Amino acid sequence: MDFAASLSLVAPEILLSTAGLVLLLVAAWAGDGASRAISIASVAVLAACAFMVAPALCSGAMGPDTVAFSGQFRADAFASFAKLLIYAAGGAALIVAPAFFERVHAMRAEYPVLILFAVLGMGLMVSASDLLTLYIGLELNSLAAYVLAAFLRDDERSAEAGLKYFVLGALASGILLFGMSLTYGFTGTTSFEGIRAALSGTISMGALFGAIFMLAGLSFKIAAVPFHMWTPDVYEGAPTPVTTFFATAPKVAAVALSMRVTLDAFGGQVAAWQQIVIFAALASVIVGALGAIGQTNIKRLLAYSSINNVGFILIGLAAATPQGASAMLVYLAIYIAMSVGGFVAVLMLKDADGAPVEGIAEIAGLSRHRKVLAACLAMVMFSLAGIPPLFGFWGKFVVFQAAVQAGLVPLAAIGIAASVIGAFYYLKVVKVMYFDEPANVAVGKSDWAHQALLAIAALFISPLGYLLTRWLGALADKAAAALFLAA
Amino acid sequence: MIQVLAFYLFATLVIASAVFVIMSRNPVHSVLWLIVAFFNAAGLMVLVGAEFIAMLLVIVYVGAVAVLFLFVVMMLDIDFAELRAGFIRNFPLGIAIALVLVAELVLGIGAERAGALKLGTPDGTAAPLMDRSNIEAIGALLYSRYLFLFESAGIILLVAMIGAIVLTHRERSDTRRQNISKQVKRRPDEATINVKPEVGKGVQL
Amino acid sequence: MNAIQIIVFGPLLAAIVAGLGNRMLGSVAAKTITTAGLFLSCVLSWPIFLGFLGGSAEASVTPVLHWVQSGSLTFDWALRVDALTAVMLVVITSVSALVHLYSWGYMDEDPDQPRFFAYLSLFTFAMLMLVTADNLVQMFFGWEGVGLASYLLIGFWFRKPSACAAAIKAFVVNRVGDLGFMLGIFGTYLVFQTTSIPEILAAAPGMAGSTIGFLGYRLDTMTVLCILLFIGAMGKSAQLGLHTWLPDAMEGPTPVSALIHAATMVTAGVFMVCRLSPMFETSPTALALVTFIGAATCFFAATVGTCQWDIKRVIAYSTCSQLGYMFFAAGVGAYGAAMFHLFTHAFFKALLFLGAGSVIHAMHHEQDMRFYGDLRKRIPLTFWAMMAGTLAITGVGILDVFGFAGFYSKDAILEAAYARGTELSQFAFVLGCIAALMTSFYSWRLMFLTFWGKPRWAGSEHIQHAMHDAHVHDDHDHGHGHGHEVDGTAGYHPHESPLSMLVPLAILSLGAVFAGFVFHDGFINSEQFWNGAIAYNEHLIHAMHAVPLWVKLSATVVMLTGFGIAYAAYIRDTTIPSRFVATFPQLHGFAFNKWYFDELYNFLFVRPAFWLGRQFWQRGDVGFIDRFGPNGAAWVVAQGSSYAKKVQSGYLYSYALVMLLGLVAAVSWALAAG
Amino acid sequence: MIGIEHYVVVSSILFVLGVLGIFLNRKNVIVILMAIELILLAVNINLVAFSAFLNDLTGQIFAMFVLTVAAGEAAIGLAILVIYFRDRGSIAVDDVNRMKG
Amino acid sequence: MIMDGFPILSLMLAVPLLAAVGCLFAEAKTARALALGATLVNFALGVLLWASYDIGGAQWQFVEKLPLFAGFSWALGIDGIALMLIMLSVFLMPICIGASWTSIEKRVGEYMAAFLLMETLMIGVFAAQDLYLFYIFFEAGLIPMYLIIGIWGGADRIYASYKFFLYTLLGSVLMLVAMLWMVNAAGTTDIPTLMGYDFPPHAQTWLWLAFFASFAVKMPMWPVHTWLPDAHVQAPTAGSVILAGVLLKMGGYGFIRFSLPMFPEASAQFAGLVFALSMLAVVLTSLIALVQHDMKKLIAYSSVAHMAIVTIGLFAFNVQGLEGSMIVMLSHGLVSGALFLCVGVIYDRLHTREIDRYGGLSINMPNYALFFMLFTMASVGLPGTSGFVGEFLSLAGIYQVSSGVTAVCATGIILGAAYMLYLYRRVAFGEQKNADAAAMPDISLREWLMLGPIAVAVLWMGVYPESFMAPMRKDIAALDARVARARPEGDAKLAMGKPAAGGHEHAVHEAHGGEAH
Repeated sequence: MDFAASLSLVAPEILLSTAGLVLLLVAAWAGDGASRAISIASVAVLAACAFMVAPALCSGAMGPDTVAFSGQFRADAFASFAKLLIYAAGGAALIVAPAFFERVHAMRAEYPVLILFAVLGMGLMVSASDLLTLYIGLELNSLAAYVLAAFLRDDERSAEAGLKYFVLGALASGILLFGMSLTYGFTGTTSFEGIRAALSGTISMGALFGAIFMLAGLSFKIAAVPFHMWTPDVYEGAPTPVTTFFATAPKVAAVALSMRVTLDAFGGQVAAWQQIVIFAALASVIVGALGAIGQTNIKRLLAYSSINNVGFILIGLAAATPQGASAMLVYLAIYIAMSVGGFVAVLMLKDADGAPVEGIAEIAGLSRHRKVLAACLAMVMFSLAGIPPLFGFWGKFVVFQAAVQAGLVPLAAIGIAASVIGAFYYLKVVKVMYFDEPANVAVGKSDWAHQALLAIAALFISPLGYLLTRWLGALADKAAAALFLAA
Repeated sequence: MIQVLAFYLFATLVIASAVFVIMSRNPVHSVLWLIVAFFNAAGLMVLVGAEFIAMLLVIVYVGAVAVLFLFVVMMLDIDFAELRAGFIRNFPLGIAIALVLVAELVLGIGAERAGALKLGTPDGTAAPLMDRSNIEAIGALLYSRYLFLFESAGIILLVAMIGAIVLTHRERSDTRRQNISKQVKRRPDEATINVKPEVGKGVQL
Repeated sequence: MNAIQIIVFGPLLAAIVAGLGNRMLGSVAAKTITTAGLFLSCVLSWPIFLGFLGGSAEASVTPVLHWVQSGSLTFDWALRVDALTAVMLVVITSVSALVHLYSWGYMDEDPDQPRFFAYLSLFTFAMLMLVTADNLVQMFFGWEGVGLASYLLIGFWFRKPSACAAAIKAFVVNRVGDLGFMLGIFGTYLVFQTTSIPEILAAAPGMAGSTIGFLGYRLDTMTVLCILLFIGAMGKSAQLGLHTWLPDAMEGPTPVSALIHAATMVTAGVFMVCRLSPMFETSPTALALVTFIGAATCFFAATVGTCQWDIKRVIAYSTCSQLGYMFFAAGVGAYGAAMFHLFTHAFFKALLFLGAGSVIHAMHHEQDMRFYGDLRKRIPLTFWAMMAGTLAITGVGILDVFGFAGFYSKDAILEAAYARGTELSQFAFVLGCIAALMTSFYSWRLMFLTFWGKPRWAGSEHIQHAMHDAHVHDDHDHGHGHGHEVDGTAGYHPHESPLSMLVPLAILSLGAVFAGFVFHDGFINSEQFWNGAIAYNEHLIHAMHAVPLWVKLSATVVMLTGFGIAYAAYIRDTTIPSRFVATFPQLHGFAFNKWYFDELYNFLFVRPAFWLGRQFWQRGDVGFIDRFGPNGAAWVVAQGSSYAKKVQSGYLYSYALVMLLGLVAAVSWALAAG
Repeated sequence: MIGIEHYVVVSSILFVLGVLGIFLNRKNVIVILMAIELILLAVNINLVAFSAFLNDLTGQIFAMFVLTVAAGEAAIGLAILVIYFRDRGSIAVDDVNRMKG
Repeated sequence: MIMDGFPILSLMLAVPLLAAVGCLFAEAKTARALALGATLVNFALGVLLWASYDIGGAQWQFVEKLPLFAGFSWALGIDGIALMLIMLSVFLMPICIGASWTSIEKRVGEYMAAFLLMETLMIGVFAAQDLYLFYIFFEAGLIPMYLIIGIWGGADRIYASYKFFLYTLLGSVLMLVAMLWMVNAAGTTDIPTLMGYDFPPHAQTWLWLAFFASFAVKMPMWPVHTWLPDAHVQAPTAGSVILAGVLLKMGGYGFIRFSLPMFPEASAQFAGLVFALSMLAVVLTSLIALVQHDMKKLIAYSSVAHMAIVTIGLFAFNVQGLEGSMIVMLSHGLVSGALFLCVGVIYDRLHTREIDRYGGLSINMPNYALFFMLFTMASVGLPGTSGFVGEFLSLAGIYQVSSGVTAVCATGIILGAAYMLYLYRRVAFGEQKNADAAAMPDISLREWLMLGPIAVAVLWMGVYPESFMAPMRKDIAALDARVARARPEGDAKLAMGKPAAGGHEHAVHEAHGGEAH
């Protein structure tokens, strides 16, 4: 492999790391006063990266030309798809942050830098075609994430969130590592290609254990039951812009990585992991829904909602088909929009002093005084519940379609029936906003950046989103094809 | 034979010290046991010929990480007597599950095919060169094949650094920071003021 | 637009105009329009009838409008006229026209007259639709239409709770019969693939002996169909079991009772059985049932009629009883006789009701005969009209010379029953004779209590109320009534009804007196009159002529006996009734309480229905379905939710434990599966 | 020479001890961090052993990366611990449950 | 087809949708006018649609097809069945707007928008020719209805709206899985194609059950009916009208469009289940209706009973049953809608639905009483009104399959009369117990304009149902032919006895299972 060619394939990563370093220097030099400017620059960097990866996706890049560094890195359409989503989510997390942190004088120039490095780590994750790359990317992302969770360091909840996230994340990565070590030992290689080749026949017990441990470790990252326990606490405790970030970008990265691991590395041994994925999927759907019902904090509710949604995504994974993979990507894209929309809406809920409002009871009657905001949030809720004609339905639809096509009808049936439980708590939010008497708490003004972001998200999940389905579906198909060609 | 004895010695010690790490009442003792565990693990590694990693383990862990732990343990003013009052409610369940896991791992991976674990076959791209030492071979590989990841690992350390600083560094209000440029720019006429106070009025600075 | 269309749709038009015009139009206009419409219909009907009587008219069908076509099931709106229809036409239009006229006087003080007349005309339209039906479904339309009108008219004084209850009862009980009718129509369609009456009748004989599945049993096709249809007839004609609504229907204004609950609607069942007589002829079982039910009703209603105090209820039970006669006539195959009795009964029963209405009008809405007495001289015209009716219903007449209307028709029925010769028909004959005795008794009892004896008005609340009102508001008008308190009149002077009420009485009296004599031959003995409109049993006609003389005389004998008893008990020695009651309290109570049918039904159906409704609602829907369905699911979800919240304890170690559990479970699964 | 399975057994036991250390501990978060180090140690033993037995250096390189990351992880972990302690004045695991449900 | 190529169906979908968007941003007064205008325009378009519908022509008319994505297509088209149901929808909508004219005072714009959106979705359900498009319309209807009940509903509206939403959602999501399977198996989302596609019988069983879960809830059939009384009681008047008038019909439409033609064997297999549930529904809910104290609840329960007649008719597998069911649906749409309007009229005046608070309304509100009487009678199926034709045909159809089922279901006509007349008696008859009820003015011109057209339609359908049956005839016949192979044998098998002497040729008629020729 030509070194120069490899470098050109990792150009976005190089740009990100360079930009991160430069901006870090700027931050060190200019202090926290420059954080807004650095944020803007970071968004620009992400945009530039997006332009750099987009061609690979549009052209459906796949095959040997996309492999860099002796098979450790793969810049194919699949990676590009995931990266675009990650960049978008990262951008959203950057855009919403200043207004939030400035109020408590906690906006610091390191925030955008950390986001950039986290995004870099996620880029490595989704491009990983080697266990080492996987690990490095994952940890790069994780370490940045631990710091971000605890970013409001004077806030008890934020610190607690950081601590919990760290401890459990470290345990999860330990489990993942142990699985990787076993996999390495019993297949003799760390590259996905090699693992796949080594597992072409029967799978040895050691490699099977390795696969299971790896799946467990990855499940933590995507917050699938039973490795979801950190999610509600961390989502609630972390600063809302960070939560926005957590609920979106790492999820894409982890899901994409899981797809690579299961469908590529262990793609020859579907039977070994399919049942586990099915279990995790159903458990996530149900536990996510059940957990959400009793919540009084809207961030926590959205956390459970994300667990619930991960369950649906995993149903696509359980199908283990290109359709399934494509469906997962489509779902992810829509999910990102819904999550960003949801959390931005939460960010826009402020009381008269501008302090964040997170209690569900406090947004009672929101539809009277914040009509548009309430309508957007209601749309997000219905969309998350998967009620047509909102775009959220489409995600569920393609996933279940894939499951049914793969012959997993009972899974689809149970999953979709369990989605009704989920509808219950989404309705609760709508009910509080529309049916209850106004509490007149969330009356504060919103930042224009928030409004713009919410508008984009709402537009995307509105029925108008269906105009994108063909385009989105085609891209997802290309990405899935790239994944399966690699496999 | 020596190898076998050494293996069992190191293995026993590493496990024993690990038990003490998690069981001892005093965190300082835990750190010390952890150091013991690392030394023994390094021994195990030496046994299989991974001298460089063994050395790293000792240097990085014992030299840096464990000391960091000790530092923090000492820094945080914790009343150790109060700690470790008891175990969690689900202690028996936890132990049982842990035992099950051990049994499964041992049976599933180790004992089931005792003595004849069928490992994978490496593709040979990373086979150690016979004429080089372990450290040389690793270095050669690290700076060629794994260069990209090596650099990325650097960024991880950078992030860890940024993180640690962002979280813990704060401007203290009770100390005054030196501002050199301000000191340099200081002019005599700014530094001294001549006043002539009236009797009984005092001086206004 | 030919005559029949005017006859049928004239009343509808009048009803719509009067009904929708209501208050805008005013009473007089509404009354005029409806009454005029009815008289027009009446005038157009008689020539049709006479045409058939003279043998010059042919059956005809006038199509009106396409109705329903669904696969092979088609039925249209059409007006069929044949002899049977012609008979009904004259009965309906004549009685209805007279009742309209009568109501001018009777309802004079009512503020809601347009509504009343609209209902009356609407009823007439529905009844006409019924009798002109060419298919079973249109007959059903009329059937239900008259039910609606009956409901509306019974409940006309809707402020009275009893009137509302009676109206609902009438509708619902009728619906029970209609259920049978509907099932009968479905069965008929299933078997014959048509609902057209002529086609069914033509095909019916071919079905004799075939069997059909019904409710899981295999039964004789025609028996099933006929019995189902007959259940409809039972409901409408208030036969035993489904009769309970008829006495209560007397809550309606009296003209309504005369028109609907005596002359026309209640005879629809008889009409239907006659109309479908070729069908019934194919099923001896069904005919036997008709005979039995008819005879039983005839007897039952007569026993109840002997004990009632309310003048309208006596006549109502009398109606019920007379309908029984008609049915058992049909049951034994004497359809002509049944129709003849229907025809004559229409006149004399309408007369009796209108006469009773006149009495009630005179007595200021007092209906209890215990507060009448000695009205003979005070309202003589009414008295004579009632007398004509009584003579007609009791069947006064001399064989082969002259008789009042009932004499011919009732004799014919009894003769036919005897002549039929089966055990059941003999039994019906015996019951018929006993009922005739009781008919005579209660009719004369009514006459004696009302028109003879001493005035007993003082006890009547209605009269007292009237007097009180008169004293307060209109003192001088009745001022000369003082000083008469001792004679039981309470100072009240009944006065004769206005002309608009007396004219109908007079006309109907003519009918009651002469209808039997004039039309006897045409109905009973003439095949060419019916001309295939009903099944004609030549055998039976001959046998009827050949019955022994004692049979022919038996009706007269029992009539006289009944008269004698009534005379003895209510003129000679007025203590006999009370002594009788004291001697046989159970027997009297049984008859007086209408054989406890209402109580039985209340116990069997009404209260259980409400009880079951509450149970199904509170225990079923709320207590079971909701509790274990949606609310149960919600409960399970809530439990799961609280459990999920509990597991989410916030403690790091429990989180780690759950993760480990998941890991161990997955590993165990792999070990077990791998 | 000792068979690879011995190494695997040792590392498995060490791994499970590390995990136990995380969830048996209810008083001190620092010990949890140490337990995590134990887990990583187990992984490293595994990797090095496999590397040796496979005659493939990837495992050792992997172990080196793990070491690197572990160091960084420890730094961040301790930093978070420090700010947590500053906020709450305690590092008892039992106290880390402000958010639950 | 006068209107070749003109996308009238899309236009009918677009008009209310655009107006809905407009209403969102409009003042109360403008919103009302806009909503009324849009619904009237749509009604006019509906009339145009009916007028240009070619009876006896192509099965699918006004077809529009635009492939969208992933097998989805914007496929619209109607047959006679859909035409009639669309007409019902567009007919009721202006009346609903009228019913909300004064009674809705808060958030008028949003209310009107919800209703207009509802109209779009209803028309969409009936016009969709793409399986998934149908599903989207079908499911999306939940949102506006949920909001209508939840925001503008009565005191206990939260519980009712949740129950409505979750119940119906649970039903329909299972249907979605079945749809996915079907499309996967048949390779098309085109409803007309699928209607002729033969799924393997064992698969049909599951598919049928999945669809049944959705339609049974929507109908609603016993025992999944309990959301209906709650939803009706709490919904605002117009909400009840549209719920009873059109939304329930979606269940019946589903049976007739999907369950029967797509899974004839399974339909036959489960006919017994449907019969059993329907019989229970007729008897139980009628008895329950008898003891209600709340007018709307009573009418809601009566709806359950009426819908049971629809289901048995549908599963009679013959022309009468099918046509009867369709007419019952149309009739019930009008009649129950009108009854809810009648309740609304007095609710607007006295703000209670408690039956005992009224009485003697015939005295002060004679015109109202007249309308109420008409609709009551139509509800109990009096011949001459729309209720009769449908009920009669349905029962006639089912009689050919089972006399027992007919007998049980026909008790509905007795019980129906009992509870409706009992209601009428307590409301309109009797003494004027309450002074405030006695002081209520008779219906206004606006209410005349709401009730009058329905009354005309009810009578029209009762006297000359041909207008409504003719467009459907060919489609019903096609459906009948489609399900013929699975037609169950009736229990009323006619067996000829010994031919009577000189018996007619006519008599040698085989009525096996009452086959309609």
